[in-house]
Amino acid sequence: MEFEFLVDKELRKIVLEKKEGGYCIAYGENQVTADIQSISPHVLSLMIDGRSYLVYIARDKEKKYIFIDGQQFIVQEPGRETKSFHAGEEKAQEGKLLITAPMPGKVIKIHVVEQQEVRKNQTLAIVEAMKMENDIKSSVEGFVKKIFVSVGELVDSEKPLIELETKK
Amino acid sequence: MEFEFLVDKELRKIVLEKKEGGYCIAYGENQVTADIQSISPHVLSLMIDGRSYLVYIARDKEKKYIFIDGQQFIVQEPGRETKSFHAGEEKAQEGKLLITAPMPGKVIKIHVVEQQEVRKNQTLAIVEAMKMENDIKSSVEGFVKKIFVSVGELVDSEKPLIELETKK
Amino acid sequence: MFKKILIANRGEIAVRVIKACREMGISTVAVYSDVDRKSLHVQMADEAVPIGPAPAIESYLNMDRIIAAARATGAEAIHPGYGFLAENSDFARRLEKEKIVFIGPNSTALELVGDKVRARQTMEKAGVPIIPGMNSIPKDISEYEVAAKKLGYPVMIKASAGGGGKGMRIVCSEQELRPGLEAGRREAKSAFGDESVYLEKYIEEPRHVEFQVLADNYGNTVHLFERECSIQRRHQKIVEESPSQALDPALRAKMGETAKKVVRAAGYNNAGTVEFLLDKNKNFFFLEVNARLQVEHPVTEFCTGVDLVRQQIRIAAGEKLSFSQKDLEQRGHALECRIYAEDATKNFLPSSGKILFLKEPKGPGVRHDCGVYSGWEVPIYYDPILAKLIVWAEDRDAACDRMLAALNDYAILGISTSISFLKDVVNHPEFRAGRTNTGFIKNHFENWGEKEKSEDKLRLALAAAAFDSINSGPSGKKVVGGTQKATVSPWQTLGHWRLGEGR
Amino acid sequence: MFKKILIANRGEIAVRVIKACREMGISTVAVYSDVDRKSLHVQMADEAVPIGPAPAIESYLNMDRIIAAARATGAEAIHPGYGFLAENSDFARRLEKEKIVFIGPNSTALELVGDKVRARQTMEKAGVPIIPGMNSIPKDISEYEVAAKKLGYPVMIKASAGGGGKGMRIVCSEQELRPGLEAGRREAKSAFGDESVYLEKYIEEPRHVEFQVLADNYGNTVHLFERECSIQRRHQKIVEESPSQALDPALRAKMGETAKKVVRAAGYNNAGTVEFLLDKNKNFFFLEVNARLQVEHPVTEFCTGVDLVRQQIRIAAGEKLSFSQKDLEQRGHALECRIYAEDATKNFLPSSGKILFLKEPKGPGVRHDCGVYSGWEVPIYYDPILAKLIVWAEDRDAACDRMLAALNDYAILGISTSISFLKDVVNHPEFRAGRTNTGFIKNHFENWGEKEKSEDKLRLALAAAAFDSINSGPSGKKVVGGTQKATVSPWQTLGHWRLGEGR
Repeated sequence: MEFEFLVDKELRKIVLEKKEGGYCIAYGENQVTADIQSISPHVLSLMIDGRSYLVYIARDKEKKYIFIDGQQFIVQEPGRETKSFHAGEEKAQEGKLLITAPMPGKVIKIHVVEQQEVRKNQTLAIVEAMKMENDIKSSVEGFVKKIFVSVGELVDSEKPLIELETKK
Repeated sequence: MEFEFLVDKELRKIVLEKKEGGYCIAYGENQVTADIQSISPHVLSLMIDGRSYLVYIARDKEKKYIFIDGQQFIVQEPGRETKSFHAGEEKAQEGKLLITAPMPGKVIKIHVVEQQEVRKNQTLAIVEAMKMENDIKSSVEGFVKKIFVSVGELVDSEKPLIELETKK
Repeated sequence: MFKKILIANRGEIAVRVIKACREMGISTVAVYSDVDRKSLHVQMADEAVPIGPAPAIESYLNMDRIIAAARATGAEAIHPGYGFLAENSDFARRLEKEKIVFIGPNSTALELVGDKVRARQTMEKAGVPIIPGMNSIPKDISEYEVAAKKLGYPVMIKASAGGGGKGMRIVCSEQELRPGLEAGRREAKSAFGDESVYLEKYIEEPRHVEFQVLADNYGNTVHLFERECSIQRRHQKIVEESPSQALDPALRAKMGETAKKVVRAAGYNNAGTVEFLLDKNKNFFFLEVNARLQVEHPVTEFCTGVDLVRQQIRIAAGEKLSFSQKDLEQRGHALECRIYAEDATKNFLPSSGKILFLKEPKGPGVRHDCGVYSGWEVPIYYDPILAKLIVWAEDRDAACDRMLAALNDYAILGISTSISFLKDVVNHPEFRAGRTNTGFIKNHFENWGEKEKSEDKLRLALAAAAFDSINSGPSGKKVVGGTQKATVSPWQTLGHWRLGEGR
Repeated sequence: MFKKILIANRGEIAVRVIKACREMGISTVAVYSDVDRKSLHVQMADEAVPIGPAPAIESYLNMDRIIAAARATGAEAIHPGYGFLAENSDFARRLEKEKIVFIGPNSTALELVGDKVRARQTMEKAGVPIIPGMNSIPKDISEYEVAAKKLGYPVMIKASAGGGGKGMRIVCSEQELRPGLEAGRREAKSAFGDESVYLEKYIEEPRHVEFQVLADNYGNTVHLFERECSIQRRHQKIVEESPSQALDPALRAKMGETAKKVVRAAGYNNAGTVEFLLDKNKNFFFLEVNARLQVEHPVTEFCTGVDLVRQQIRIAAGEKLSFSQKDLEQRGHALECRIYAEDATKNFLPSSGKILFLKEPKGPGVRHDCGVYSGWEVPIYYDPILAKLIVWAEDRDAACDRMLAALNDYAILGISTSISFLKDVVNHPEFRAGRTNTGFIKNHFENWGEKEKSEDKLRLALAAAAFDSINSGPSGKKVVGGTQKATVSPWQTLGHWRLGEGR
């Protein structure tokens, strides 16, 4: 059975097939046989060529979080990741830039007004979360197109805050 | 909603009803309101009259195991408990006594033969489990009616070992 | 001894205090805001009282509600933990009036050391070396500008009422001063309810070395040696250790005696911490007194064998210290890493969300003071500290190795944490060599990113994800599957997957 | 230092050794029997090798398979843990031939101390006080009868090859001797692969006091003070502590020096324990050398700050001891409780089955060495030890309080354990007073039963059960419901339960 997953924005394919005494894993050129045991809902024990791996796994609606020997992987189904804005990311499209909240928090200051010109790295707003203030800065030169929030408003991490138009 | 449970062989009734802001618990003469929160599949947090109780709970086919502040309760549905023999218990019936294995283990010695007369406290057999030998003794004076197992046999905790007939 | 104590705090520190009380046979009362009903401290306490909405100002900082909760439950004493009301002298004074014991210093001493500016004056008089800086809180911004110019940039903005990095800012030029002051004031206000800030000369790349002290109500004072807390980000400690690699026995003794002098000059009692900056030439300057239990107190507990929370409670109950300076010694080496809900790749931006799975590290010499659990939703309203990982071993190298092994064993899934970052800190050659100062993170970890993940582990992760998609755990619950490709693959000729078979 | 170590054991001790190796940067190889594929040590090791069917004789006691596993994986050393092959001198000798390092004493010393009878002879010659008893293993039962008569009943049957209570029997009369010898031989055979047993005078109600020793390969020997292990059932320790309440500094020093004399007389190296019985008049007698890491070693680690597993590995790798006797001291007080799968109300009958839920106790000064987890099926084939709970605190009273709090926090659901029993032991006034001897359980806990459960908690348990029946946890999985009564109840007029509402 072939699976496609998105890890760190790259599409990865893996084939997992049950066979006598375990599972056959094919990844790229390599093919190995693994003994995979479910220890508990969040724990798997893998044995490959005599090596033992302890894997922790958790799921939310969109992602699987996988922890192996100190490293964490976030594994997504392809197709899902584009449906929503991501925390703290900026969506650029035809000269427009949407600034979203970097985390859930409270807007405590807005330094700009609509139509205002902004420099690169200028602080646009301040969002407070967990008692720390976080400056929301402009990554471009341009104009404030629209402000979606007001001071005092609680925002979650995908909430658009400000739309910028980049200088041509 | 009224529930009946069996705890330590005694039947207990309790009424649990959802109401505004929590649950109403009626037990015997008493009635209290509880805030019951499910923390995880195995943990409940109860708040009654400002007192906080942390409850751990686990289930198997027949029983719920409940742990509150250092005490463990085994709660069963009534009706289920009589369906099987219990570990290490003797089933007496019309002068007959069935000796069952006290735990899963291996029969390593049988000291008696069928028809043999036995004294009270006489060792009938030895079952080894977890590297310890455990003497299976007669709790009565009587005769060995039937021996169900042989040396070397693995037995589980409900396995009948020996049937005795008590002296009249 | 008290029969019942109310803990006016939440998270790991509330849990820590509850555990100590339970061992001492003291009943505990938790207080909680609306978002904390399912918080660990509420589950663990004997009693719990709701004290209002999520924002701290309406709950954990609300003195009336906390005092009412103590009255209603008959608690004889209140342990404030750290943060919130821990260093609020008004609160201590109100409790004194209400005849409820405040487990901390007396309100007069608290007011003195809590006013960082007045504390500086007092210590200067007592002959304790202090950092050049302002000796009063000005009304007007222009006075700050004058003072800053006199001290010479860079200067440090500090909240008069508190610590923990709240309200703290380094200012390198006059241009940055005004916005820095504004931000510092807002943070100070929101964290301590007091917006006073002052300026100090910024000492470049010093070590942060602090001494733990205990003083009973009868004038007996001891110090419990030092902690070095140079590893900071956003002016907040993230890795602490004891002993400090910078002290030799003579300097340690001298600083310890100075710490005791500070305690006596302030008329201070109960547990406290005297913070110093140690410059490159081993000159040390009094910084401030942290008039509470510190986040990093376990480091001292490991090395000295003294339970500081137990001592706090005993001192507050009027007991005398049962040991003197000569009974105390340091053994081995302890390290603490603070586990924050934050993203180290995004300038330590706090992260929130649900902890989908938590695997706590454990083992000999490993202590995990933890305020969260699998399934807990981290609220956005409070400090993002989730837990503290503390290790002890015979020597510093062994302690570092133990910390790395424990961090490697530590899985928190669902939210961002500082764990990967902390591993790289503890593993850094300069850290291993003990060459630490408060510029450490800035100097060595600017633009830090997680190391490239191994292809080998990625393969395992994908295999685990695929296994999970087909067959997700013994619970049989299916949550999310990978996309199974519809196109023909060489495997499809081998026949279809048979679900759940052979398990 | 070694690059890779094979651990020839299972359960908590294998986990303990793996953790130490990991911190030291050493790769680990686990071995496992068919029923242990999902065992914790297998999950945690870097590599794992199956070595045969469940019965120990075919797996964990199978030298050929274990040596083959070491060869196949390139392990340079084998740590035997305790039990199984730990004190088997044939195994040590085979490893010496195979040029694989045995992490334990040299085979000659192991053979000597492992032969309890020859050890007695050697120690008597060296001037170490010993218990009167047999100095050779007779061929014939009748010789035991003669020896027993000479010693005078009661006598003790002991396995020549091992400890841990296996094969041990008290015999009070000639009539009991033969069956006792038979049972003792069978147990010894099954536990150690050697059926030799011998007799000793039974000393009534002594304290069991043992000294931890370390000896490197260059003649440097230290003792790490004592552990008292008087609390035993079935001749097996269940509660251990350090320091012992029976020793004063002079006696401690004398016994410690005697322990070192034993080590030197036996040409012993690596870690070991010299066991003594201490009678009512404070006379002490050499009992035997436990030539391995002891179950109760964490008690010593807590008090001395020395990591014994790390020391074992370093000594085996040819390193010199890095400290001497004068560097060692005891601090505070440590207690250990062994958590067995057993039913204390049924003469400590081993219990097996599935651990449906495990909540491990934790907190400052609490260490939990654990070989099991939620969902693990405890196999019937091995020693029923599940875990060890070890606490440390400033003094014995605080340690007892901490132990009680930790035991109270310790939930293992699904199988019987000794936890409730242990709470009553630690809470017993005679224990709290330090008046302990090996007759403690027999004298104070004959026919022990769990205390009457409180009606209040029963009500809560029933409410929780009812809540669970309707609404079993966030997983939404319904496993078992209580019987909902079909007959009319006053509540039914109030309307029906609405499932899952308002959660």
